[in-house]
Amino acid sequence: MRILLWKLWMGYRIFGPIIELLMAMFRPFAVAMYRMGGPIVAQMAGMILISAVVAVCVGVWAHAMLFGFVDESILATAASAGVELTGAFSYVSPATWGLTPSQIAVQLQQVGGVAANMSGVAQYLLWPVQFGIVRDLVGLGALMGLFNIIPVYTIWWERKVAGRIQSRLGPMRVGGWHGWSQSPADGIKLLLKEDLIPDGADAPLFRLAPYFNIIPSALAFVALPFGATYVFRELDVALIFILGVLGVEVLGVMLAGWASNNKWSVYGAMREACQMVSYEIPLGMALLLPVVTTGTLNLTKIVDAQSGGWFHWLVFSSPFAFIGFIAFFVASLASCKRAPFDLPEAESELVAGFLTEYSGIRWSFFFFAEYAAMFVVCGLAAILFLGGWHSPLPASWGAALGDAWYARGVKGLLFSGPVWFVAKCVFLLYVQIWIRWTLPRIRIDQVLYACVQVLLPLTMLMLLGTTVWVWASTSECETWAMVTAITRYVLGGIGLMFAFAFPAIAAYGFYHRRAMVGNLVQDAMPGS
Amino acid sequence: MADTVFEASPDTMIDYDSSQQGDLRTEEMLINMGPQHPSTHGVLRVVLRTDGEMVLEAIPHIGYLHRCAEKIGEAVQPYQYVPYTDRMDYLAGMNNNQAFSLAIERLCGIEVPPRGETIRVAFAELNRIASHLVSLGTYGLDMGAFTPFLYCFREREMILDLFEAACGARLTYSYITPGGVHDDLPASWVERCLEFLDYFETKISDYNNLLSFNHIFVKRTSRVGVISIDDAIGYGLTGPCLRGSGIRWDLRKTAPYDGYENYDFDIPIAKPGGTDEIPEGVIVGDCWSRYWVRVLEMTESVKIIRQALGRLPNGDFIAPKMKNIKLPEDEVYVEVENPRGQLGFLVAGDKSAIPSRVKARGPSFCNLCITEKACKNVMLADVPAIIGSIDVVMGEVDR
Amino acid sequence: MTIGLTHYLIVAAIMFVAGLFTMMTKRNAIGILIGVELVLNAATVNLVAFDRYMGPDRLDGQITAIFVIVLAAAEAALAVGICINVYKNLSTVDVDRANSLRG
Amino acid sequence: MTNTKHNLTSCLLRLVVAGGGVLLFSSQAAFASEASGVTNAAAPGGLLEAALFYFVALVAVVSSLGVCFSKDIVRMAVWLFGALGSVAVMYFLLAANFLGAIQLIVYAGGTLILLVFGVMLTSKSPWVKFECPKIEMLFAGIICAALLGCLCIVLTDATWAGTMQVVPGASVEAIGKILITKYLVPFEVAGVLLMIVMVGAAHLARQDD
Repeated sequence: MRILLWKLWMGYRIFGPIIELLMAMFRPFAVAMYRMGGPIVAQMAGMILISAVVAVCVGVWAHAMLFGFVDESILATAASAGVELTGAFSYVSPATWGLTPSQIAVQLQQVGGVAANMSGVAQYLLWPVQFGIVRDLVGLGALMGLFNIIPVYTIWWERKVAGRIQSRLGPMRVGGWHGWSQSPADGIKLLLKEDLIPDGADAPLFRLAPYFNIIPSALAFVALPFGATYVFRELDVALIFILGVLGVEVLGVMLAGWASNNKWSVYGAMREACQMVSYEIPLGMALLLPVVTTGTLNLTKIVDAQSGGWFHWLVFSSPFAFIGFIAFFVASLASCKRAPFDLPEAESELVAGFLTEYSGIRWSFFFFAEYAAMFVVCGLAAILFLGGWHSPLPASWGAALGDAWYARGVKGLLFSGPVWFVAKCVFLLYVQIWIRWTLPRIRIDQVLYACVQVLLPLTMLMLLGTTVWVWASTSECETWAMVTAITRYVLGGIGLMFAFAFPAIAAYGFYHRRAMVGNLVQDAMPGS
Repeated sequence: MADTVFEASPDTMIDYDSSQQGDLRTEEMLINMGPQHPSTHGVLRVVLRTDGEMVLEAIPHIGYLHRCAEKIGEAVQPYQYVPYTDRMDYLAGMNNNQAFSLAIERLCGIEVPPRGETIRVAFAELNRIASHLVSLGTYGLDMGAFTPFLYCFREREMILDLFEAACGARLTYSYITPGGVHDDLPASWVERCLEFLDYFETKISDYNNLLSFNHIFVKRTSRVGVISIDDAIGYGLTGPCLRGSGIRWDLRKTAPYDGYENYDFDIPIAKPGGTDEIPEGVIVGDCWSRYWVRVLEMTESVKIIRQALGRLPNGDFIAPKMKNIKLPEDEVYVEVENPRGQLGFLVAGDKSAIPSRVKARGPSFCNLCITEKACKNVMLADVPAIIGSIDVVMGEVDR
Repeated sequence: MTIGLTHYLIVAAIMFVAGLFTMMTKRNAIGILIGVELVLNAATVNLVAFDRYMGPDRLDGQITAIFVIVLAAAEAALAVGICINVYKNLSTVDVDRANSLRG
Repeated sequence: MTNTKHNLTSCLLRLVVAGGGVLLFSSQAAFASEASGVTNAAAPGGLLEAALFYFVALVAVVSSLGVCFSKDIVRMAVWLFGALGSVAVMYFLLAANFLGAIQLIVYAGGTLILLVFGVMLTSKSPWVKFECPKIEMLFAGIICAALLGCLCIVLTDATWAGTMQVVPGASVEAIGKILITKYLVPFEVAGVLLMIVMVGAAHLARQDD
C-alpha cells in the first residue's frame, strides 16, 4: 500500500508540472468562457431554459427513434435472411440487456452480419447501439436524470403555485426567469452545508436512514413506464413492485426518527408508521380495481387496455372505478405524507417530526424521496385510471396519417406519447399542491378514522362492485352492454365537464383577478 | 354581572379517557414544547407529560422574555413610558398606549379633547382588527393551513400602512399618549381608511370560506379545549376567551371609556353549533368558539371605526402642556378592553413627575393560566390548538 | 460460474443457522421474533429454489412459499401483540422474566 | 471545511453505489422478467447472473450474521431488512417475480415495520439491551456451528432426484390460476386464519378495563 502511494507520488512529481501547465492553460479559457457566457445566461435565462427543455425532448425523441430504427433494421435483416431471432431481438424495446456482447455478435453473424441495410458511417455509428448494455447505460442515465430533475422542478413548481395561491410571487430572482434555478441553487447550498449528527444519536443508523428513503423511490422509477416503449424495465409485476418499494420508504422514516435521539423525531416516526401501514391497505385495494378490470399487473398492458380515447379510460369504465379513483387519490396523499396527512412532519406540532435533527444533504435526500414518490403515485394514478400515455383523442383517428416517420411524430404528439403521461402527472401533482396549500392538517385519530372507517370499507365495496361489474360484462348480454356504454358516456361526460370547467374557472379567475383581489392591493402591495 | 346565555359544563367536554381511546398504554414521556417551538407563539415553554399521542399534563413555564417593563415605569415620566407599553403586547400597541394614557389622565384629571378621543377609538379598533388578523392567521398555521396566514397578513399590512401614515411607525406606535394622540391625522387619511374598510369587509367572508367553515378545521377545533363558564370566571379569563365561553362581558359596554358609550355595536359571544351559521358539533367554550368570537369582533370593530370616522370633530387632538406634569399623591387602576382581554394599569403618584408605582394586569398572562387545565387529557395536536385559541403574546405575559 | 441449486441451499442454510442462533441467544422477545423471521425466510428460499430447479411447471414450491409468507405475517402480528401485552403486565420484554402463566 | 468535504464526497460516493445497486437490481429484474415473461427465456447462467448471485448472497449472509451479533434491537431490525431485501432479489433471480414483489410488500413494508413499531412501544430508553450469559452463547454457538457444518456437508454431497433443468418462470396468471384451483382449500384456510389473527391481535392489543 505504501509502495503504491509512493509510486503515485512519484508519478505526480513527474507528471504534475504537465498537469499544472494544462490547468494554467485551461484557467484563462474558463474565465473567458464565463465572462462571455455569464451575461448571456443572466439575461436570456428563460430562453436558455426553454431551449434546454426542447433539446432534452428532441434528444429523447431522437434516442427512441434511433433505437427503433436499429431494432427494425435488425428485424428486417433477419426476416429477409429467414432466421428466427431469440432473446433480446425478439421484440422491439429500447432497453434490453438479455444477451452478452459476444452472444449478440453470434446472432448478428447468423442473420448475415451487421444490419445489411445500413451503410457507410452510419453502420459504425449505430453499431454500439445494438448492444443491450449500451442501451441500458443510456437508459440508466436518463432514469437518474429524471430522478434528479423531477423532484427539483416539482419543488420549484410547488413554490410557484403556493406563491400564486397566497397572493405572492414565489421564487423570482435566482436564474432570472421566474427563479427557475432556485431549486438547483438550494440543492447546491444543501450539498455544501455541514452534516450535523446530534450528540447521542445512533450515528450509523442516522447516516443510513436517508438512503432507505431515497433508494426505494429511485427503484420505483425502474418499473414506471412513461410511454409504450419508454420504460426502463417492463416488469410483469410492475404494479406490486412499485407498491412494495414505496412501502420500504417507511422504514427509512422510522429509522430516522429512532436514530435521531429526539423525542419529536420519535413522534414523527410513530405517526408515520401508523399512517403508512394503515393506508397501504386502502391504497392496495384501490390499485386492485384496474387489475381486476384488465386482468394484468403489467402497467404497459393496463394502459394498452385503455386505448380508444377519453371515454375508454378506466376511471369512466364503471361508477366503482370512478369512486375508487378518488379513494386512491386520497390514500396516495396519505402515503406521500402530503397535506392534509402530513402528520409525520407536522411543523406546528412536532417541530419537523422525523426531520428535526437532519440538515444538509441528508435532509434533502428525504425531500427528494418525498417528491419522487409524489410523482410516482401520480404516475400510477395516470396509468391505472387516466389512460396513461393515451391522449383524449381516439388513436384510430390517426390511422389515416400512415406510418411515415413524420406521421409517427404527429401521432406521438396527438394520440399517445410520453408527453401526455407527463402532462397528466403534472396535473395530478398540481392538484396535490393545491390541496396542500388549501386544507388544514387533520389529527392522528381522524387520520386513522378516515382510513379504517371510511376508506377501507369504501374501497372494499368498490372492489366488490368492480368484480361484479367485470363478471357481468363477460356475459355478452345486449342490455348489459348498453348499460355499460351508457355508464361510460355519462361518467365520461361528468369528467369532460370537470375538464372544461377547470380551465374555464381558472381563466375566469385570471381575467377578474383585479376585482377579486381589490384595487387596494394593487396600489399598496409591491409586485402586484 | 354578565348575562350568561349558554351553559358550557364539564360533561360536554370531549372525553379522551384512555379507556375510550382504546390505545396501547405505553411509557410516559416528558417532553419540552418550546421555548423554541413553532407553535408556542414566541418563547412559551410547555412541559408535556405524554402517553403516546395523549397529553396527560401540560405545564406552562414563562419568563423567557422578562424585561422589567413595570419597574422601568417607576424611573421615567409617563410620556416617556408610553413606548414601553408598546413593547408589552406588541401586536396591539395602540390599545396598550390607550390603557396607560387613560390611567395617567384619570390620575391627573386631564380632559381629552373630543377629536383626540375619537381618533383614539378609531385607532384602537383598527389595532384590534390587526391583532385579530394575526391571531386568525397564526391559528390557521397552528392547524397546518398556511394560506390564510398570508391573506391575513396582507390585510394587516394595509392597516399598518394606515398607522404608518398617521404616526410613522408600523409596530411600536406610541401614538396614543396621555392627553390625546401625539399627532393629527394626515390629509386624506380618513378616505384611505374608509376605502380599506370597504375592502376589508368583503375579505372576512374569504377567511370564513377558507378557514372558519372548513370541515377539517371545524373538526380539529370544535369540542377541543372546552372551558366552562365557572372555569372561565374562576381563572379570571377576559376578552375573547371569556366571551368564547358564552359570557357577555366587554368593558367597552360595561365600563365605557373614551366615549365608547356613544357608539352602536354588539358584543359577539359564542353560541352552540346549529344556531345561526355556526357549524354542527361546535359547543360553547371550545377552541372554535373562541376563534369565531374574534372573527365576529372584527366586523363590530369595522362598524365602530365607521361611526368614529363619520363623527370626527374638528379641534385639538391633544390636551395642552402634557410634559413634566406633576402626578398627585394618589393611585388609580384603569382597565381597557385589549384585543386579548382586559388590560389594566395601576399608577401611583407622589407629587413628582415620575410615578412611584406602575403595575400592569395583562390579559395574556391571566388567560395563559387556563392552559394547564384545558390541556389535560388531550391529544398532542390539540395542544397547539388550545394555546393558539387562547392567543397569548409572550411579550405581555413576561413583560 | 453456473449458479445451481446448491448455491441457494447453502445461503439458506447459513440464514437458517443465523436465525437459530438469534433465537437461542436473544433475551428480548422481539429479538427472538426477528430470529424466527430469518428462519422462515431461509425456508422460503429453499422452497423457491427447489421449485425453480426441480419442479418444472408445477409451481408447488412458489405456492407453498406464498403460504409461508402469509403465515409469517400473521405470526408476526400476533407475536408483537403478545409482546406488547407482556410489556404491559411486566414492564419488560425479557423472556426469562415472563415465566408465570398468571400474566 | 474538511468535514464538509468529507461528507460531501462520502454522500456522493454512496449515491453512486446506490445507483450501481439500482443498475444491478434492475438488470437482474430484467432476467427474471424475460425468464418468466412473454417470449423466450434467456439462459440464466451468464457471468452477470453469477456476479449478482454472489453479491446478493454476500449481503444475505452478512446481514444474517449481523442479526446474530448485533446487540441493539433496532440495528437487528435493520440487518433483518438487509436479509429480507436480498432474499427478495434472490426470488427475482429465481424467476419468481411475484414472490419477490410480495416479499417486498409483506416483509419489508409490513412485518418489519411492525417489528420496529413493537420495539418502539416496548422499550423504556432507546437502547435497551438484555445480555445473554456467555456460557449460553458458547453452547448455542457450538450447536449452530455443528448444525451448519452438517447441513453444508449434506447439501454439497446430496444428489437430487429432480431434473435440475431450469425452466421458464411462471407468470402471475399461472400462480393465480393454480391458487384457486389446486390450492383452493389452503387458500381459503389462509384467509380464515388471517381473519382470526386480525381479531386476535385486536383483542390482544385491547386496553384492559
